[in-house]
Amino acid sequence: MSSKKLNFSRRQLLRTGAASGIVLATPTFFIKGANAQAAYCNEPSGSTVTLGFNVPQTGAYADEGADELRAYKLAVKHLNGEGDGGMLNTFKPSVLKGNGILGKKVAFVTGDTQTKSDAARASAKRMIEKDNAVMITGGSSSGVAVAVQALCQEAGVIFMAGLTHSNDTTGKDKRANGFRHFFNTYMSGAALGPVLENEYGKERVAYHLTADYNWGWSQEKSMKDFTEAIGWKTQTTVNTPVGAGDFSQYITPVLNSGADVLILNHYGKDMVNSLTQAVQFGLRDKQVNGKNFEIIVPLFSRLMAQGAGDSIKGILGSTNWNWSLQDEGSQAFVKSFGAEYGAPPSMAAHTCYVQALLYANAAEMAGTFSPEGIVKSLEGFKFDGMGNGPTEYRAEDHQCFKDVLVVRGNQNPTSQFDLLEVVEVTPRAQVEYDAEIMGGNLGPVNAKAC
Amino acid sequence: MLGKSARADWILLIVFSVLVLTAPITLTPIGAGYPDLLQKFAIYGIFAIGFNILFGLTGYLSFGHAAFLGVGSYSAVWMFKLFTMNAIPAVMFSLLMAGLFALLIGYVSLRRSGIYFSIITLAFAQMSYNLAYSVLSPITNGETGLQVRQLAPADRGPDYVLKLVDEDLRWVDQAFGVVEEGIPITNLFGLKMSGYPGFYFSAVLLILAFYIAMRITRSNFGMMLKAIKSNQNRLQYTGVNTRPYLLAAFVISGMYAGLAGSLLAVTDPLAGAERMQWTASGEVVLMTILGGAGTLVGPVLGGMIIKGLGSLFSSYNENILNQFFSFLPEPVREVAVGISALFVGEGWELTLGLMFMIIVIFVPGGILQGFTNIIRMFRRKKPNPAPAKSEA
Amino acid sequence: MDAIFLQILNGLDKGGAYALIALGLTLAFGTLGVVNFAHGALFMLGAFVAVAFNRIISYQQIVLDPVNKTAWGTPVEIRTSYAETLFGDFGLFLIDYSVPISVLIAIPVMLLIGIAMERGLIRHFYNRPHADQILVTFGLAIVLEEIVKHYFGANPIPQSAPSIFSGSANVGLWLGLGENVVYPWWRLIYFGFSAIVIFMVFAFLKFTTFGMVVRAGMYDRDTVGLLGINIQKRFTIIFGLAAVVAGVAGAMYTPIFPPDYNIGMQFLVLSFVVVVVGGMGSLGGAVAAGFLLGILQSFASMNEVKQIFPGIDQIIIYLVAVIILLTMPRGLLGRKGMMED
Amino acid sequence: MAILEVSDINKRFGGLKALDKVELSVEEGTVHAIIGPNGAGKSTLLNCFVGRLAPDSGTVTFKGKSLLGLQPHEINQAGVSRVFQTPEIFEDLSVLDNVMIPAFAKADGAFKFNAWHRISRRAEVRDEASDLLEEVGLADQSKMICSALSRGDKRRLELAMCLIQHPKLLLLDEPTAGMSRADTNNTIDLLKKIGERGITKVIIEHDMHVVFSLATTISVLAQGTVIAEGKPEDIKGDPRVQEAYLGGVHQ
Repeated sequence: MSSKKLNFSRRQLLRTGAASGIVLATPTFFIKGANAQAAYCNEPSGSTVTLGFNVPQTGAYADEGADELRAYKLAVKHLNGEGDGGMLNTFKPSVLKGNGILGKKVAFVTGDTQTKSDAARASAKRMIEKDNAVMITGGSSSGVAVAVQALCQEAGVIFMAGLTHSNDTTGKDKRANGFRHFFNTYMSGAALGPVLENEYGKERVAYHLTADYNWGWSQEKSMKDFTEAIGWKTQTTVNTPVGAGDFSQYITPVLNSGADVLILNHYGKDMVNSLTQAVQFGLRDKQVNGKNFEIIVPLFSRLMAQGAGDSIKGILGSTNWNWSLQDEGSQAFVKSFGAEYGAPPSMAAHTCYVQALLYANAAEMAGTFSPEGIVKSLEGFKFDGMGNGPTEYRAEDHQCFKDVLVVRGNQNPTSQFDLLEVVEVTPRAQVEYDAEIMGGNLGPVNAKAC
Repeated sequence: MLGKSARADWILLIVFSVLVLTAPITLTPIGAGYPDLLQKFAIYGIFAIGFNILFGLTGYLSFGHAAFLGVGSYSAVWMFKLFTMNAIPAVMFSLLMAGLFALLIGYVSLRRSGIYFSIITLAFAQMSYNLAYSVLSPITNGETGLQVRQLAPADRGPDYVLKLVDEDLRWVDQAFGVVEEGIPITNLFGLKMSGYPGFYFSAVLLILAFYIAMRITRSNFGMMLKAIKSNQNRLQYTGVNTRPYLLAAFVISGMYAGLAGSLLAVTDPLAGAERMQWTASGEVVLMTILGGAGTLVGPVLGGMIIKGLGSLFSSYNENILNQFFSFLPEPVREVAVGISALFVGEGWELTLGLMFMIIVIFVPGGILQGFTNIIRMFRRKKPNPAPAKSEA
Repeated sequence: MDAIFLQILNGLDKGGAYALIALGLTLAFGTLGVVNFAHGALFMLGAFVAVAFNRIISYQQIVLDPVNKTAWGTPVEIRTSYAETLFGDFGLFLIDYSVPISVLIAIPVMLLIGIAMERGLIRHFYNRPHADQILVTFGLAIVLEEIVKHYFGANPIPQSAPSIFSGSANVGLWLGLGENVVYPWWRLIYFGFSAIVIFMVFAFLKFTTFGMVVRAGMYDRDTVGLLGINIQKRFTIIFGLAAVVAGVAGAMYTPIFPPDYNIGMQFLVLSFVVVVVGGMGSLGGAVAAGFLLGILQSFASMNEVKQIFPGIDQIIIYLVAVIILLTMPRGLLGRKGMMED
Repeated sequence: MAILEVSDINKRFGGLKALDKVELSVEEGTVHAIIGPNGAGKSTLLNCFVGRLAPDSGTVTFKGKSLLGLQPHEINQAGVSRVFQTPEIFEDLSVLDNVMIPAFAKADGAFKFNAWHRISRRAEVRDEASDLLEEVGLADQSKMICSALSRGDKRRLELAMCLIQHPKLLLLDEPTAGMSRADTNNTIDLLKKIGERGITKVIIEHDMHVVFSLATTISVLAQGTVIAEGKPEDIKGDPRVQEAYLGGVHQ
């Protein structure tokens, strides 16, 4: 009946609707347009500079994330000249003055990565788009680190990785705007190799249980390469589903395999469960080929190791840093952190604290927050007094090269924090590698306005 | 009479469009007016609207819809990697792939109804997730997620096919001689699809999706779907073959999910396996129920609340709370900050859980129902009540 | 051969755990028709009854060391547990046996929690759509999790079995198999425990008048109500029972699987799959499905199998679920018309 | 000519023989009542016509075509509509929608993907549905949600849902069960009125008042077999029928 007429008014209304939408929405474009006059993304204009701390606050790594956040807050304090200054006093060469960064007071915003790439990117984007953060840092897994690093590259801000152990972060997924202080699976293997030879001899047969995803495979490969280099045989490698919970069906085949070493390429809860259960199956009481059966956990985190309780006693592994280190920098940090929070920092907290300071120092050196300036001062930057001996941010892949710790689960802990004892501090030269072998391409620095 | 309900729909559509397009302004005061969250609102709105076509109309509760979201994302990123950074082919291909997947899974799962159907869909999605995370890494890049990469070198060897996850081709773009510096950004014929343009692209598609859903709801087909929910047995004895209706609804809602997935990739080109996990499927179920299953606007509202609340509450920390309560005297402020700190930052999920409970206890039928009740309350007070319309 | 035998043991052990979790769920879900997404949270609460009991019983007296200092400058704390100072050897015994004791404690605690949940919340949702039940119980699960996270943190908390059960039993020697056929004592005990609990629940429903009324109520609630029987009260107790079964399963599982606040969600999906594969409204079906899936999962994880079908252990449970539900319309032993629309 | 031909139908439930060599022939244009004591197999027989149950052996042919093995919707599309013992309607939808859905099923077939056009475009269907609701006395309630209807109204609605499809054969399973006397009489009048449309009907009924008011042919079913068949006045006096009913009472 009236459909023709109705059609006409429909179109008109639609057009009006769309037009009004555009008219009303334009101011926001202008707001963003104003920002475009800045020299680079989120150039701080006031008296403060905002950093974005993106850590897991929920999910399996929430405790690790909480510890990272504590470290960041402490770093902000120290940078702003409050507290005892922590590593600011030991960090060399440092141009930090304890008056913020480039005279601007350090402010921060926080977000929850949930240890999921999507959530982590959403949270980082919020910090960049809404809170004008000029640098994003934190995280507790390689998946998240790679995802957020790519995002920061795209947005034109700096990313200072938190806990991420996969080779890919500074290997095939490396980005010019991203930097990693933490070590990687290659370094774990390189550090563990000689110690294993020393402790368990040259004639061993290894059985790998490997978390079935990128990090697990990469850790397995590295352990395989370095143990085979000292003469060990690799009997079997088995991939286990992430979050399997009960690992009994993967552990029982080890009993009869003829292997005399079990390498658990697991992290977090998987490590807690598989290690607890492997010990329950009596693997550590076994004798195979006339030798004591041994278990190795290539990446040890004290915080997560608490979950495995007594099972970690005597187990060898590697770690980025431990609070029991006696060097000046570590002591200063532990003292400052412990006084503030009543507990020693974890390795995740350490790496995050150091990253915040390194960023601040780089900005101070460059005289700008522009990613170009930061990258320039960080590339090839050599420093000391941050707990891992003389360290260098290698220009080719933005990876820190420093000493790596080989640790063992403490047989007689003196406190609930005293879980790991340092077996050996593997010197940096021993864990270095050619950047070429990891592939990837840094690409150009992104320092455009956002 | 007939024209009236049609007009009501047009008004609804126009109001909806205006609200969506002006969201960057209206949502700024509550701190939600930044591109990423706005994009998420639009995208999850599409996802929830599509889910509602299946669940709200037919009553079939799929617990595996995230699988289609994931398929959409992966398809879109592969289009970026192989052909062009233009958003249109990616969206098209995602729709196609999600539709095919939905056809396959729907054909099998719809042999059962009720909880049995839910568990079969859940099982398919979980299988997709587990495989994408591990064994299918050559296609999905596993935990790290599939990303847009730099171009493969010109002198690539014959084994480049195996390295496609890490090295892109972008045949079409290359054929047009597009020069890339670093990693390219998605575009719509030159317009960059990150930030606000990405939001407006998603918003236009949301409005389109809303309009299509509205047409479906008011159509013969939609009526049959509602009849399936009400009494499938009767409908069969009435001469209707319910299976193709269900399958069509399943495929349509799967394609909506695929569209949402592709938009996630368009606005942020990374596709991770966790998008297919059961928690993601559960999220869209919660969005739909929270907003009001079976209503047109409800699912969009539910999506906004779940996504927005998570983003905002997780971002608050004690500094922000202190600022917020700065009008209070010192001791009172400390108490206020201490208590409210439990519900923000690392405690944001507590807020979410409490809100689910409060809404479902006090506002049965979802938020939209709550609004309707309030409006009705006010209307009743008026001396001359307008005749209530049931069409909205 | 030994390997297969061990995988059967693994399967039985896993199956026992699955069956136990599913049993509690099917009591509430298959019997009362309530889609209880908080069931996993009940399992988690049970586990944390054990953790809390252990915390309380091993609560430590702290004396500050006058001489030694920690690395951050505060005095070193010397800790002795109150239980030891107060009860001596008996105190140590209590600490050692904290897990089995907490299983006993979990029974009344979980019963109360279950009853409170049913009275305060679930009861008002019997006649609401399943969608509302999902939303409210999911919300409740999150709230319970967050409360536990607030007090106990997010990391897993190790619990140890009594020291005499900490090692492995030499099952191989008993059965004349190789000496490599060993199995942890606590897992054997867990299997026996699950068998006993399952048997007790069945016996309770089969041989008591209470159980008979409940079973009648499952089929036809209105009629039983007409007989003047207060079915509501019995449903409350059934829900409490479901909570107890979930709770003791959780408490008993802690030495095998160090619990964290999120452990319930990990089991939630699995337990729904087990219940539905077993068939709605069938307790026997849930138990059978639990063992079936447990054993199949164990075998699918064997290297020999994985070499032929890569990744099969990742999906076996879901694959089997799909196959069973497509070949058997109502799962293994489901009742007609239950939760089919 | 027989529109529905049933021959030699057998159906067992475990040890129980529900239908035993049932033979039945429904002539076009008649109102054929099937009566019998409780448990005689009446509903089982009806279920075999519409595809809800599959008989163990025997044939059911409708207009020369076998109905066995067909899906319920195929049987309906062939021209057989059914009124259930307890009203089966779309409780959440409006009364008008309830009548329009079967009309669409008739007009569009078992499946038609018509997801774009508004229902209101199909004015002819709407008008027909409104007219029919007027006829069955539900015009005033046409916008109501069905769950609010009285039981008698629901039955009337279900009847309307079948009538709008212009079935060739209408199966009625105890159309007045649980109705008051007045409602029953209303229903009888209604059924008589629609009788003028020439729809063949098969009625299962307990109420003899209804049966004798409407039926043109009666078959008596007892213990799964047809023991008598004929015109109402013949059946009234048949001693076998009386025995079957009385025997039924004794049991």
